[in-house]
Amino acid sequence: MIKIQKKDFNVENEIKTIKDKYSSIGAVNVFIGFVRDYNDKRDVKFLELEVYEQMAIKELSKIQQRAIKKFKLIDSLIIHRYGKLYVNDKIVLVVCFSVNRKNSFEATKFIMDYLKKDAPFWKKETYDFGSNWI
Amino acid sequence: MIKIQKKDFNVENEIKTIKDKYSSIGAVNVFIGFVRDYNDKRDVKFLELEVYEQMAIKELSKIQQRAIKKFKLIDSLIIHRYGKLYVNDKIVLVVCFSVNRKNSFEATKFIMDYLKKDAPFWKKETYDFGSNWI
Amino acid sequence: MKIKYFAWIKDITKKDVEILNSNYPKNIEELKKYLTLMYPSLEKHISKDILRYAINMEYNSKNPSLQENDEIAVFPPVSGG
Amino acid sequence: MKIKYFAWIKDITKKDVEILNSNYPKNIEELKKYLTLMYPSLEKHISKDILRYAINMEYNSKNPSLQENDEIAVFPPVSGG
Repeated sequence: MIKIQKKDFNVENEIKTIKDKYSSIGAVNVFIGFVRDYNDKRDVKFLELEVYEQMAIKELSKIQQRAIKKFKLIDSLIIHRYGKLYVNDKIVLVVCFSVNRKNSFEATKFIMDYLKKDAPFWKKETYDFGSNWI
Repeated sequence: MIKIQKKDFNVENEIKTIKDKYSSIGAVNVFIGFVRDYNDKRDVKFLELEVYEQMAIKELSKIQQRAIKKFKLIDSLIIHRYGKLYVNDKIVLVVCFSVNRKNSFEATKFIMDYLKKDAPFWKKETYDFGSNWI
Repeated sequence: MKIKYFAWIKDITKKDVEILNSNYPKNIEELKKYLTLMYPSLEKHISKDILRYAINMEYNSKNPSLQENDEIAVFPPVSGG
Repeated sequence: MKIKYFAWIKDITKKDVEILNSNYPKNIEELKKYLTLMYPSLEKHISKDILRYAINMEYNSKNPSLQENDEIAVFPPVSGG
């Protein structure tokens, strides 16, 4: 499942919704990205996250399907937020559900690596003085 | 932080408690182990998880401190349950908090690998007929 | 043809989207010429090959022919996650 | 000396813990002899080197001398997580 949304998400609830469907899941690996206070030597006040939404859904689905096949996942969830996000806000959630732990780790890493490379999202950081597309 | 407990845990709340302390955290990797319905070709009904509690705390602290140092973590949390656990119940939670994502992934994997090898926990599986220490 | 602009490209073009009718670029090379002509500040980024081009929401590194009803997107390297 | 047993070792010894006073094993090799004598079913596991021994909650692969107030633990390979 792919979700592109403005609103926050609850990690426990998001995992539970999928986990409840499959008793065969033994391992779940999760990555959560947060807005941090300090990047590239500057204090960040907030981010504006822009997305090319239809293409993001298409790209993330493609990456997720490759991960599911390559690492024999039972299921996977990607949530990526957009809009104005403050320090300590969550940005992204990737969850990979599998029978054994090794595959869940490798799949989450695989998805994050391709997401960073190909998913059409852009961050604009605002500092005390000025702002910058990163 | 290390917790050895009978009761379940809420992943969102456990992460939030630590995350709220540090605005420098950008990446959180999480592993959750669940009791699955099928292991070693047999249908599992429930597990009994035994622990040598004082040694488990000592070993897990040692593993966690090594991970924090090796992967420059901001913080880390390990929760391991014991007692009677049913299919779909959570068994273990490992969370690694860092500035960048690569370290959080590697640290969680490192902790899980050593936990599986050294932490004094033992599982007894009960099937429709009989049971087995694994 | 619809052309969409994202992130700081949009700050240069001063628009999110534009529609071209009969006189649309017939391939990516022609698109680059069009962008250079219309938005001179984009030239250095185009010549350094920094921009990415998506055709109907798919990346494309070749120089395929473009159709009148295509949706083209022009954007800088992505930075999500 | 306190000796603790875990998992299926406990099913063989029929106890979680035992206390030895004056006549306690002075090192891990003596402990193995003691276990073999008291619990003959453990012999094959000891000879195959399957069991693990912790001294005061630390793994120990050498054969250090044991003290009267030590807590020893005898257990099979772990299977948590």
